[in-house]
Amino acid sequence: MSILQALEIIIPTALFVAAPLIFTALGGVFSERSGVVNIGLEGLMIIGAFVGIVFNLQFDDILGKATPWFAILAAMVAAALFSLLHAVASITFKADQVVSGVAINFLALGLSLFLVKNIYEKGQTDRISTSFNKMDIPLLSDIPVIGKIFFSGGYITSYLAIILAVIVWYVIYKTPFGLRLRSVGEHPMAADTMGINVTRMRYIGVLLSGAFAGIGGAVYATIISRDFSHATISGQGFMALAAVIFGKWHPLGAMGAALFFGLAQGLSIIGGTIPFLKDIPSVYLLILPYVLTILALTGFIGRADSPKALGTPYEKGKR
Amino acid sequence: MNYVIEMLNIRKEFPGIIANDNITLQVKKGEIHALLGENGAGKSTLMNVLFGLYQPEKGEIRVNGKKVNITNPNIANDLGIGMVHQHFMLVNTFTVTENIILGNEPKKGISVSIKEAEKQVKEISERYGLAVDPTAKVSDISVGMQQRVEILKTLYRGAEILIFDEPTAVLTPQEIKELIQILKTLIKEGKSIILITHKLKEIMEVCDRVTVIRKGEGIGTVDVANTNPNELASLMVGREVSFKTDKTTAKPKDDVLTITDLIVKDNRQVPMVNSLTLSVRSGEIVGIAGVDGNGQSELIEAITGLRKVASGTIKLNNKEITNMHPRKITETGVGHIPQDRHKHGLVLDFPIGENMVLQTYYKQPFSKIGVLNFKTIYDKAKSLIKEFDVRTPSTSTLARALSGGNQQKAIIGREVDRNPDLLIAAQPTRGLDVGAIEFIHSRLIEQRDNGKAVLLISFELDEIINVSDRIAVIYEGEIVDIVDPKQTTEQELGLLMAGSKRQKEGN
Amino acid sequence: GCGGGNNDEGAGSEGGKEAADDQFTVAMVTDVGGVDDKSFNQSAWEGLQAFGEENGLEKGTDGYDYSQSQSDADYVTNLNTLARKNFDLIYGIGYLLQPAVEEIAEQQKDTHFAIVDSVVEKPNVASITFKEHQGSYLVGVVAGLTTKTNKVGFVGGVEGDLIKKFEVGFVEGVKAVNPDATVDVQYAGAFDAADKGKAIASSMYGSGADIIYHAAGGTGNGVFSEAIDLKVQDPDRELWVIGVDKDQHEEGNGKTKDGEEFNITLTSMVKRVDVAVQDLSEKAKAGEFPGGEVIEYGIEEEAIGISPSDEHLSEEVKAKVKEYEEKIVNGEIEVPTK
Amino acid sequence: MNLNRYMNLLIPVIAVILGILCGAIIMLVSGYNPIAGYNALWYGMFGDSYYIGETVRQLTPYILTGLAVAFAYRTGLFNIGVEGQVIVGWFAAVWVGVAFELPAFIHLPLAIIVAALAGALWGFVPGLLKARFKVHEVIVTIMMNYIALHVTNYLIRNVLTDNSDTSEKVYPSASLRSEFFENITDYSRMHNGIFIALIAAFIMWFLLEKTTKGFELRAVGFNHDAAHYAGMNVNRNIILSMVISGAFAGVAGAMEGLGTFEYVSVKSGFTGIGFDGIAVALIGGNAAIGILFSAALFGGLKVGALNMPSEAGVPNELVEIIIALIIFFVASSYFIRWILLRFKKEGK
Ligand SMILES: Nc1ncnc2c1ncn2[C@@H]1O[C@H](COP(=O)(O)OP(=O)(O)OP(=O)(O)O)[C@@H](O)[C@H]1O
Ligand SMILES: Nc1ncnc2c1ncn2[C@@H]1O[C@H](COP(=O)(O)OP(=O)(O)OP(=O)(O)O)[C@@H](O)[C@H]1O
Ligand SMILES: [Mg+2]
Ligand SMILES: [Mg+2]
Repeated sequence: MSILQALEIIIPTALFVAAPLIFTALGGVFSERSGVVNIGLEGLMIIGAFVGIVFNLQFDDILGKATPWFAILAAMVAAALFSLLHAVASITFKADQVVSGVAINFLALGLSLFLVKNIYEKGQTDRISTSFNKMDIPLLSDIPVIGKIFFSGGYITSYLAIILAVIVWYVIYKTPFGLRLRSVGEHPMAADTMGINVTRMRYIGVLLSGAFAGIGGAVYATIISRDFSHATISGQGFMALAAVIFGKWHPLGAMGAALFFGLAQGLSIIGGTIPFLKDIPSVYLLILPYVLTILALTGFIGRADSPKALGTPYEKGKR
Repeated sequence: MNYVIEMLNIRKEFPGIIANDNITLQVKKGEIHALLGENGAGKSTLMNVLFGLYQPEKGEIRVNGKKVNITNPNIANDLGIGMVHQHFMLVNTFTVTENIILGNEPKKGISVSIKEAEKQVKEISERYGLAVDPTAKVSDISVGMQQRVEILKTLYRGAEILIFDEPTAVLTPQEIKELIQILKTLIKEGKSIILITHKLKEIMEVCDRVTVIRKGEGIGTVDVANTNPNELASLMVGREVSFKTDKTTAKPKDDVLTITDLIVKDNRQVPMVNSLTLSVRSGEIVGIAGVDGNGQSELIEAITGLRKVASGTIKLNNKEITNMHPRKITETGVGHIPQDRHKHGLVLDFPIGENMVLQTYYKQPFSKIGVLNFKTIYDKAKSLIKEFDVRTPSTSTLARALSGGNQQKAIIGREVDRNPDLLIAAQPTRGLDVGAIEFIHSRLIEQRDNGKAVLLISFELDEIINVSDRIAVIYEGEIVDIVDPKQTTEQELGLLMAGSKRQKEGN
Repeated sequence: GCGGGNNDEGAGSEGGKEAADDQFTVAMVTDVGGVDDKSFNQSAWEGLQAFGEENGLEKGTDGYDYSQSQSDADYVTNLNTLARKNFDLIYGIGYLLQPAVEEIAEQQKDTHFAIVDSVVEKPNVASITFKEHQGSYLVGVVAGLTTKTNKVGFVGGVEGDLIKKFEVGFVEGVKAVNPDATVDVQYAGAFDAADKGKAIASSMYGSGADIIYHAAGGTGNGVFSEAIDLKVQDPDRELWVIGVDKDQHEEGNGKTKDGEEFNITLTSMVKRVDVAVQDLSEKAKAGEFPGGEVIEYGIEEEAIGISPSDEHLSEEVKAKVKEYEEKIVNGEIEVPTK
Repeated sequence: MNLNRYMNLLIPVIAVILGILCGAIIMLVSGYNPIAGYNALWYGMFGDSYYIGETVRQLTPYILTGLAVAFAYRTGLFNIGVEGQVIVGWFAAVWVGVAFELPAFIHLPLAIIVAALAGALWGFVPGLLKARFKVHEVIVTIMMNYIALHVTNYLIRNVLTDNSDTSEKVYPSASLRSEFFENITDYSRMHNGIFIALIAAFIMWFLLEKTTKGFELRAVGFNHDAAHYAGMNVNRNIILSMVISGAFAGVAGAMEGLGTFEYVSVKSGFTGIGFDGIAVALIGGNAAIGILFSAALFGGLKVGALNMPSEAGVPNELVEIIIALIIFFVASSYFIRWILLRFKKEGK
């Protein structure tokens, strides 16, 4: 297999594996930038995947081709509402944010499976029949070499994820909202003295994380698993959290990290088809993505400074 | 009489403590009004009430004669009240401009117009003579500039009444001079100012009237013109206070600390201490005078093992301690009152009692074969707390809950009690009231009289001159001169600190 | 609070009700897949239900029932609970339950057990295994004859004895009818990683394979979704998935951009756990419980085969499959397992 | 002070009651009978000696994983890698258990120690990377989980066995099985590991609260700089903390490998014991005593849940929901405390 052929397989793989992680990680960036740790991304993705699939099944007949879009919208809203629990507990009730996030994960899995059993009377939903299609991006896909690698046979959601990362970067670094959000995560007391409503900003941060993780979960379920069961989301939320930290709480960094995970995954898969690699035990390929991540962090990414106030509930006047 | 601010019979409680009890403060338009009180008297609390951070349990606030209800800082801002906090309220990762415009950003479309903002910041800073670099990151600028940023924040919002909570505690003498100039400019521009400070000299110099509070209660308001520092001090503390630190002449003996050709680099690998040579003898206090940022921090960190030495040697009682582990150095006989008590001095989430054995917990009698003996630890803590007058509800109170002054007294107690051959005191009285300062100075002198060596680093020339037996002036990482405090003046020191000597020699 | 109450030893033993003596009762414990996994657990449960219906039993302690396991640690608890409810025959579904069945069979010597997909050598345990390699061989024959590119793929879940049987049988089947064809084998390392399944499928189809046989549970979901998407993108391309365990025809349904329906499930290797379970239950009821024996269900017992939905298979292929089926049954071909 | 003590006890109890109440409401709303549901749950937890035994069996590893999470947490580190450390501990224990035949008084301790070492090694890596390169431990521990899973699966098939999915059973000399417990609990798999878990809880409490090392570890956890100033070796303490945490987790794996299962088999996914440990630690307030209670609650609910579908027709996911709600209520103790204080004030 030539390098070009390998790339034609690795890159599209990286793109679709990364897309749900990018969405979710962007959500994580919002929440953590506002100072609220979000271990609950996994649970929020579960809600997104669950609602995305159930909605898709329910409204497929009416909405036709537009179904997946509406399903993602519904998942977004549902997960945002669900994240309200995390917001209320960790912001209003000043709960330990890690604890609350863990509770989100338990609750999401329990509740969605409980409902699946209640609705479908079995352990998983039916399979959806309408999903996103693979597409070639007009014009760009005609560019020699690059077009085939980057712009053919991908999913629109992958490109949207990347565009969204740029938008989030803009929002966080260029708008008043972003400035305030970051100030609340770095020094809430300072923000408070400047008349910024710390509580409100943090609620928005958490709700956005819910919305984005909802999209992430729905995209995963819609494109990849096409049904919902206990195994649909198994660790992707944690990988997204890792992407947030890996990307140093920066939207583009998080996107880069998610793409890196995708690439490593692609590499490990392509490895199995390269002749001389075929003889090495498959375990090396299985752990490749994880080892690469650790090496990357150790070798050249190194230390990341989290938002200063991350994890601490804001109490007026606390010393 | 028309007051811009009236706080009438304010009462503010915290769990277990009444921070303000029936305090009245009235500020006239165009005056600089000082608020004076010991550490923990309740000054910051009162100002936080005025700024809307706390809600009082009782009392009334009037602004320009109108009764107001300030439930959050936004309302305070709208009323024209701005506050420069004791602990800076700056986002370190933001630029100066971003900090100033936060919450009130000029916009272009949906994004922040940074250009416009920088222009506005420049304008205001020029108008009031507050030099700042609008594009610099706050973490990269000096403390003095950070304070100017704080002032700009209030002015940007159009504040008419400015509250300064201990603005001079963190400044160098030069910066204090500049600040006083700024205060005067502000008054000229028609602003009114409330100034909290422990430095009576400053009050005498710039203030019109002063309100004194003691242990949460208002003692009264006096005109500065009709009073003197001694009266103010006794009003505040409730007893007579002496200012001149009494001490006998030093009887120095052998070298305790010997530093030769020391080079220390900072985190960016820039040498901050440059071939520095210095010695401190037993039975003397050597003061290091210098403008902040001339290598003082790096010097201390090098001596105490917190930072690696690039070259040169440090000896304690003729034993080399260069680049030894902090614990070894501590055990060899070095005590250290750190400059930043929150960062280094205390584990804020430990009880104050456990903080008292932070370096000695592993030794007898505090522990035996690796097991802590809490009874002896807390007994020790109790006696230290008593001896050093640390005001805390109990030994099991978290260090976090103590006021800055009391935290500092706890650290000093801990370090002095270990009776080290060399005691390094970095800005030991920063932010403390005169009573506490007096106490700490006498402790340092007592150490000296017991034949110990003391190295004092301070930005306060008064303190350096009063306490030291010799003054070493540091400039750009070098000791440029050593002077006798009895023979020198603030002017001379100021010039040395500004590098005059080196320049002369260079010529 | 959860202290107290540890002196109720006596009270406990009356927990299990005596089942009516004339009733033959039977139950099963699922593995973590759950009773509705659209796979062998579900199939086994269908077998029990059919058995119950045939014999006029009701669901519950007096008839037939199941217990679900949430984790590996639950197998023993569930088996024990059922034994204590005095079921006459208790199935452990899936090789994961092998050690658990072994242990409980030792303790509950008076109860009959059966283990599916594995072997327990105990006098009160019957072991049911399947000749998946035979079925895999047949779908291999289908793949070998159908492939246009002479390149087919196999996606396994976690590498292990059982899945190896699928892999080996499949490869042999392909080779038997099409020596030129190559089989690309990959394991995802998990049964629940649909994203990996999809990525592997993407790589296999991308490098020219046109048929993928998966034995990977939920990971296989990804194989189906990739195949469907590729088909939508290029409706002229011929590519297929071969399903596993049950008829996965439905999983292969898709719609083109113009809303036209299509299906990419070439065939499925069907493993009739229900047939085996029903068969064994009947034997046990008749007092012929084959304790200590290993019963291998294969093509001959009609418990292994290819799916009935054969719309995508040409007559020629069907004929060939028949031919090989016979060869296997009459021993002419011995399909290897390792 | 006294009031505080009393609150600390009261809050978890209230949280549990609230969680159970919410569970009942959910059952009612979705058409199940809450009384039957809870009856089945209770019976499945403590209904007879067998279930009590199973509950104890289940809570044993939970205590240890709870301790593992809590230990790191108390020293300022978040160990999400407990799951992976359990997996390697499990593998290592069984490996020792099947590889040699030794006298029981050597074999069993050896197997447990090797499991602890394996877990410690898995904790050492993120600890070292954190200390040396300032790499965030959360990412590294997440990655280490996956590595543990795949590596042990490979080793089981290629080293421990000859291409088989399940190892031999460990020799009786390495087993934690207790005939005594089996007899009094009607053949439950309750094993001697419970003693080890209790000892571990004691060790954690003693180490952290009573020793100089614990003092250091906590100081480093709260404030690196002050610890460094006080002459403690920050890096060494970070590593040590992860190593000890990993060792607890490794022993939890040994509980499964030498007690509950007595073998190790290829895993198609995570065991969940490690992840549940996060919840156990947090409900238990990251303190040894609290963890004993929360592990008991957790273990009981998990075992009892198995009884719910068959006895009451309630999906056992309900228990997950209840657990989640309890965690929420514990987390929101600020709120409960506030309400209680309110009541107290008004009562006066
Ligand atoms: N948020 C709080 N919670 C509890 N007690 C507090 C709080 N803030 C201040 N206090 C207590 O209230 C009293 C007054 O504190 P305040 O900070 O107003 O003193 P201060 O006069 O500003 O002292 P300093 O000169 O040291 O700054 C102190 O005893 C302090 O411990
Ligand atoms: N995880 C960490 N995060 C942030 N800073 C750290 C971390 N670990 C160590 N540091 C800092 O790194 C520096 C080196 O710490 P260390 O404990 O190694 O001191 P040391 O004097 O070099 O000890 P030794 O000589 O025994 O290695 C200190 O400034 C410490 O505060
Ligand atoms: Mg103050
Ligand atoms: Mg070091």
